[in-house]
Amino acid sequence: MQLALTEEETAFREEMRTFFTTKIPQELRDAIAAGRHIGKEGIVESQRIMNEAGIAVPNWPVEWGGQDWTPLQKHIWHEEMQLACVPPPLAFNANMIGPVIAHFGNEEQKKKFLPPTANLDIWWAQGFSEPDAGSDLASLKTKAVKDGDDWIVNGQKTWTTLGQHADWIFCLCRTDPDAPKKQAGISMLVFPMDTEGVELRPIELIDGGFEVNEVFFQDVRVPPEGLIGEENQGWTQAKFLLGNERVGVAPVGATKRALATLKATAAESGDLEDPLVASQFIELENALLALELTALRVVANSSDGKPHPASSVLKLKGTELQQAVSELAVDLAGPLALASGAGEGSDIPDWARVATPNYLNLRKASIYGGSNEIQRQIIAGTILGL
Amino acid sequence: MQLALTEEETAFREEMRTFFTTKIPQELRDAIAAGRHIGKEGIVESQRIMNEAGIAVPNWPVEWGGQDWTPLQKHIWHEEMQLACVPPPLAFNANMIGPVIAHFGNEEQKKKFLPPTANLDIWWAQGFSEPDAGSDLASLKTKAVKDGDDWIVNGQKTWTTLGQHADWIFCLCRTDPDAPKKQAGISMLVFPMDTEGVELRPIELIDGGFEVNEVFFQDVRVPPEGLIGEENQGWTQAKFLLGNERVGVAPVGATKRALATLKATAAESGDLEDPLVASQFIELENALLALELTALRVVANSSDGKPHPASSVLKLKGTELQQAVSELAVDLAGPLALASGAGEGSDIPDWARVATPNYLNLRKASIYGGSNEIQRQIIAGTILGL
Amino acid sequence: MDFTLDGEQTALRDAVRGLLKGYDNEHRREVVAEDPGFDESLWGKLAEMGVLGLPFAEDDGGMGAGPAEVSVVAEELGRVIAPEPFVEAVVLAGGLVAALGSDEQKKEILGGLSSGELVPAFAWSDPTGGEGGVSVDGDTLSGVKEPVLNAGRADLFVVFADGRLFLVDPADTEVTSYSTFDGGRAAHVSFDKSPATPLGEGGDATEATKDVIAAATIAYCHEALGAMDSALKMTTEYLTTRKQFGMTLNRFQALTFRAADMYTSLELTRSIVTWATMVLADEDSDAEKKREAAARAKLQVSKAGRHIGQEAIQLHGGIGMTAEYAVGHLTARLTAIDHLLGDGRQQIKNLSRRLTSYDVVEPLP
Amino acid sequence: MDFTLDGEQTALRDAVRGLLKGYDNEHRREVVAEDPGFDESLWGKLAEMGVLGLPFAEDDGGMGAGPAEVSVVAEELGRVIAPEPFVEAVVLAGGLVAALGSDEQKKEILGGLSSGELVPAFAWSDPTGGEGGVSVDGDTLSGVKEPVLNAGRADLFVVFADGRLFLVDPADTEVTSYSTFDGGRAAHVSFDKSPATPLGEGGDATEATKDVIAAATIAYCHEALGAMDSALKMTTEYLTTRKQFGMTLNRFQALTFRAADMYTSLELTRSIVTWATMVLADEDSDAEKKREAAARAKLQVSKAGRHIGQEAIQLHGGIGMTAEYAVGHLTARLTAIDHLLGDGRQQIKNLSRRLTSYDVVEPLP
Repeated sequence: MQLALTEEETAFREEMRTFFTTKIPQELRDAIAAGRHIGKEGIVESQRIMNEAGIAVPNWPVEWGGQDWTPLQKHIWHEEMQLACVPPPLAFNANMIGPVIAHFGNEEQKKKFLPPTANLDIWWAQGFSEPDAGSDLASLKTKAVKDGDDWIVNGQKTWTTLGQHADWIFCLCRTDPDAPKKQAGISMLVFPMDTEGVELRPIELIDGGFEVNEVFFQDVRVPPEGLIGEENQGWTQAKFLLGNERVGVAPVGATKRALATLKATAAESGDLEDPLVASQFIELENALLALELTALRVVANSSDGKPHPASSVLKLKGTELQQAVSELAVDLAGPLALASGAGEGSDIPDWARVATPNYLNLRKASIYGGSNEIQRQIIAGTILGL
Repeated sequence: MQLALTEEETAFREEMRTFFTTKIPQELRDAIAAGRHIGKEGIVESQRIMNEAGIAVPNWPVEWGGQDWTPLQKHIWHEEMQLACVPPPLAFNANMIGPVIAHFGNEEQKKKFLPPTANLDIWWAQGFSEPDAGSDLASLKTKAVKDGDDWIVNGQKTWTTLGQHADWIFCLCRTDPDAPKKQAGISMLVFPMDTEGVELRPIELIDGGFEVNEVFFQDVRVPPEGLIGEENQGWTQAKFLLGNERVGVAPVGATKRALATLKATAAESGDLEDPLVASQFIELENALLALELTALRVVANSSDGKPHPASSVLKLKGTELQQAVSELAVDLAGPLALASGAGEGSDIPDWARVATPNYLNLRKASIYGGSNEIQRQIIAGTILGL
Repeated sequence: MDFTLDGEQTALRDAVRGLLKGYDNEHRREVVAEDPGFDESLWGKLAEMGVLGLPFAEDDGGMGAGPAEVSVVAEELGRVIAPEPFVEAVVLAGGLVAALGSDEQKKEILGGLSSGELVPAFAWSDPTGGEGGVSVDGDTLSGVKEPVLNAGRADLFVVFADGRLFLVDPADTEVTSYSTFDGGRAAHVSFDKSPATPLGEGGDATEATKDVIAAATIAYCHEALGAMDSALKMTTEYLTTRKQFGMTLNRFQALTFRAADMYTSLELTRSIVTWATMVLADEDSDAEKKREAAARAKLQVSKAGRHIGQEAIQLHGGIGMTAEYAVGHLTARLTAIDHLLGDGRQQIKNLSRRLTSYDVVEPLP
Repeated sequence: MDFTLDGEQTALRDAVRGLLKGYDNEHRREVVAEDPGFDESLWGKLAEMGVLGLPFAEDDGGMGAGPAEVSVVAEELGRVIAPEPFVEAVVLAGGLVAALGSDEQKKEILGGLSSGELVPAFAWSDPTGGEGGVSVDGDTLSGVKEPVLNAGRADLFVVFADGRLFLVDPADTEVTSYSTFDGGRAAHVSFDKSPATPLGEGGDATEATKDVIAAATIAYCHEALGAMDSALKMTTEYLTTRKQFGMTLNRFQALTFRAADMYTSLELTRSIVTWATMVLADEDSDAEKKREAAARAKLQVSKAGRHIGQEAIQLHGGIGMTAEYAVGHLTARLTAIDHLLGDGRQQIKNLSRRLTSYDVVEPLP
């Protein structure tokens, strides 16, 4: 057991902190801090600055822009980024398709895709969920049928987050409908979103925002080099990817930052003098501490690249806390939260206006990326043997 | 909608309040208020006083000592009894076997059993649960086989509450092992606990008390008149009985009383000035109010004698609140609760000494009498159609 | 003691329910997308039916009905989350006029409100979360109220200022209207020496306002109850039809048990909210009792609304997040009601003042 | 930063675990049924192994080990809920002597404690729930301490009185011992002009006592962690073997999901409790940091202990209520630890003092 950081680690943290607070534009970070949307440009700008410094995709193999960091260094990088309100590298690129291509793709695919994926020259969309295959991903119906060497894709994906910005999509398709297990007949295909036959329809969410989409495929032609890895290997790749995703979605630093901002607001308004409010902050801070320490433990034990099974705990508790902090913001805003649609001329502070849309939007956190029910299933089955 | 009581109802409440606070010995009620055990004698004494006044078994048919009260009157009777810390009539007699014999028994059985059951001249034990048939009651294995006109009973029951005081037992036995559905081959037999072949072994519980028992049957001979109702009708009788039990086990008044006593203690000690403590009292009081009002609604809607399906809500929430109040007592006692085994010479108040044994003992509330999981199943299945 | 509706109340419920039949999610989305954020023609029909004058004296153009009838209407509106400002205009703004207005004011305002011709709005909250913001200067008001619900459509403001109540013509103020997250409308209302007529005698209105707020709180609780009931119904329906892993979701015990817990929350809420209406309607209840009943009902609604609203979305999964589906809007409305007129924490504060003054909470009078 | 045990710590853990192998529920029940409520022969073996002198200087007869080693031992004891008063005698009473005792006192008391010959007890709580009860009069003490853990067996009392610490011979007091609900022993200890020797200089000991209590709190947290781990293990084992309705309980999703939530609680607790030990062991941590770490760990233990303890019994059903089965005793011990040295509510109070003095909680130094 050892609490102290080494001299190198301390220096590394300082380096990251300085980088994030000086190199990423202040206005981007202010927008994140205030809970405003920064748009595609902001995300791209931030990731390119990081990529130029070689720290956008530290989890990738070193030869493709990754960093030979220790798990703790990776954690520090991630935490400092979130604490500084820096928009993180796009998950679809950095945590999902990038590692998959680096691990399963051929040399040509790596060369073609990895550099622009790291630099967000390609914005990727994830084509996994379908209307009838949500948590039960293996039931997906989107078909890819051979036509000569090409694939012809037909079907529908949904919950495609930020698909409206996407240049390419990575897509799980059923390539062998006769496979003995439904998991066995699935392949991962990638193709540009502007391919003929791809149609995107935005879905309005309950907070009024448009961040997810339906994507329809009608006779979409995909050349053979659009297949990642081997045919019918898609399920293995998806599990690999979702494991990475699960670690990625415990937004510890961002939730800490949100809670700290809220605490400052409550201190200013006097709400923090109410012991009922103070105790909520204390309990949430403590739960977040326990979560962060668990993330550190999990990270330290997943050096072989495979996600620790306890990463389900991170997803489960991480999203619960993220939601709880957003709920506390609504409580502190009280009736002022009604001013969600206010523009110029309103006297109600920004944080109170965004509180409820943010709360409603974050109901998704326990649904997307492997619902919390799926996480409980993983814990009960894989870890507890139930 | 109508809040007000009629003049008659107001008078009835006054009558009950006066009866309970003047006719039932003060020392018995003080013991209950302090959370001390009153023993068999206290329970018998209390029930006989009530029975003499004709109010021990108001839910029974009038000809057998019941009262033609409205549902609201029955509720008032029950609430006033609990608020006055009067030990309620023994549930095995008043709520379980009594109504079953009155409903299913023959004239001879009614004459023989009902008067002494109402007067607690017979103390009944419940022989339902078995080691391998807890929540899954229909799987019971205790067998009754015909030997001439008699039954020969072999098997084992468990969780027989207060069986050490019992004169007679009512017992679900498998009488037709070949019945197509396992529920269909069960009968209800009654016999004295001192019949040859009946052996009782006490079970120590985690609070150190002995209130439940195992009961073993080895070639116990039961005459034909020991069969209640018809052969293989036991499952119907059990469901009838458990429905009554479920209404009976929402201890609203007793929990209200316990919370009020605790509030007075916390006010005296100054703990109530802590807003975190005060808010717990407010939330519990409010939840109990909602529960009591729900009991009033359910009672009003079950005039046909069958329990309202929402009575599962009463059991579920009633036991949760009972447990929550006992947990609050432990919290207020703090380290003083350690003095659970203290006798003469201790300076620690009674309420703090009994707090944790009571808390531990009440963990049973959500397990016995149809576990809360079973209640959720009833709600989901019967009410919500899931 | 009787929790059930009588014949006339049942008839009223059925009539309102019938009128709202077409209020499915699609229609509601169309309605809330356009100002004023509610359906003027439906508002007219509610007026025709007598609903908008329900609690007012017949002499003032109303129906002379009581809190029970108001609750019946609120619950039906909540069931379909109809955005019509019944509680805001009738129970709250109208209620204040009924409580304190002069005979003339009552006749004019309540008559207009009952007939659907006049929609009043109550200007209460200020942008700091308190109830100040506007001060009185002679017979004018100056300052800011925000958020003022439905101010953009209002024909008359009832304004709480310096502990008193005033009537102000919206034309004499500056109103900046916007949408609220539950599909409604609110506004920033700026008063600048705006001419103001005292409501009634114009004296201290703090206590009367609290009484009317208690009544409106209970009406909101019924609205929330209706919304919770719909959320649970939608959820159980979804669980019995949606398939995952080759079977319908109601085969997953972890989900059905959570639906059972939602039912438990709902039934407990139904009991306490109905009781609060009964306390409000009982002629022997004093003001303190009514306010306490409102606080108790709202505290339960605050807890149950979160529980049921959050679980309804979660048990629906992704579809529950979409605007096309009603369940998220039910949750949004439950969140709004939670924070209107005092949330759970505020009710705990209200109730804590009297905590040591009684032994047990006694629901019967 | 490193959460794992090193080689020597692992060896210590294995050795202690080996020693406790026979501590099944049956043996434990026999042990706690008789005074002194723990196994004297096992106590002797712990002494032989060096466990009772673990945190003390070698010069005083100890092993010179640190908080990590103490935590390892506490966790193993907690796993089998061994009733031996390791935390009470070694970490708490011994810790006070180590912190404030004169050289002579340390040599004698810590030497005796390490060798198993002397069992000290810390007299802290008074019968009102505070830490007073006893006052100093010259070189004597008068008053009452209760409950004093393990006082019936103690060879020496370390008494907190008027903010100072004293050593008192139990023979000079009146001790009325009784069982505690977790199988331990406590007593009413009456001082009547009992001769008392100041510990060390005899000055104000408030701050030093808080520091030792912080260390003991963290050790208790590890004991609780061991108990929670056992409770979850027993529960999952039960779910995979017990049949109801024709199948093992792990086929009921509502139950397995609850076990998953227990695991989540356990892992979060393991993280924060281990971290607290690391803070305690880190030479750069000041007293405030250590106390805060103790408060944070205990707050989590208070919540998780209830959650896991209650669910472990519920998921076992009836059998979990019986004394023959260990799960109820684990829950009883978790309840005791929760309320020793400050429960969750107390920790919230402790932590609230500094709430506005920092931005985020930073686990790394």
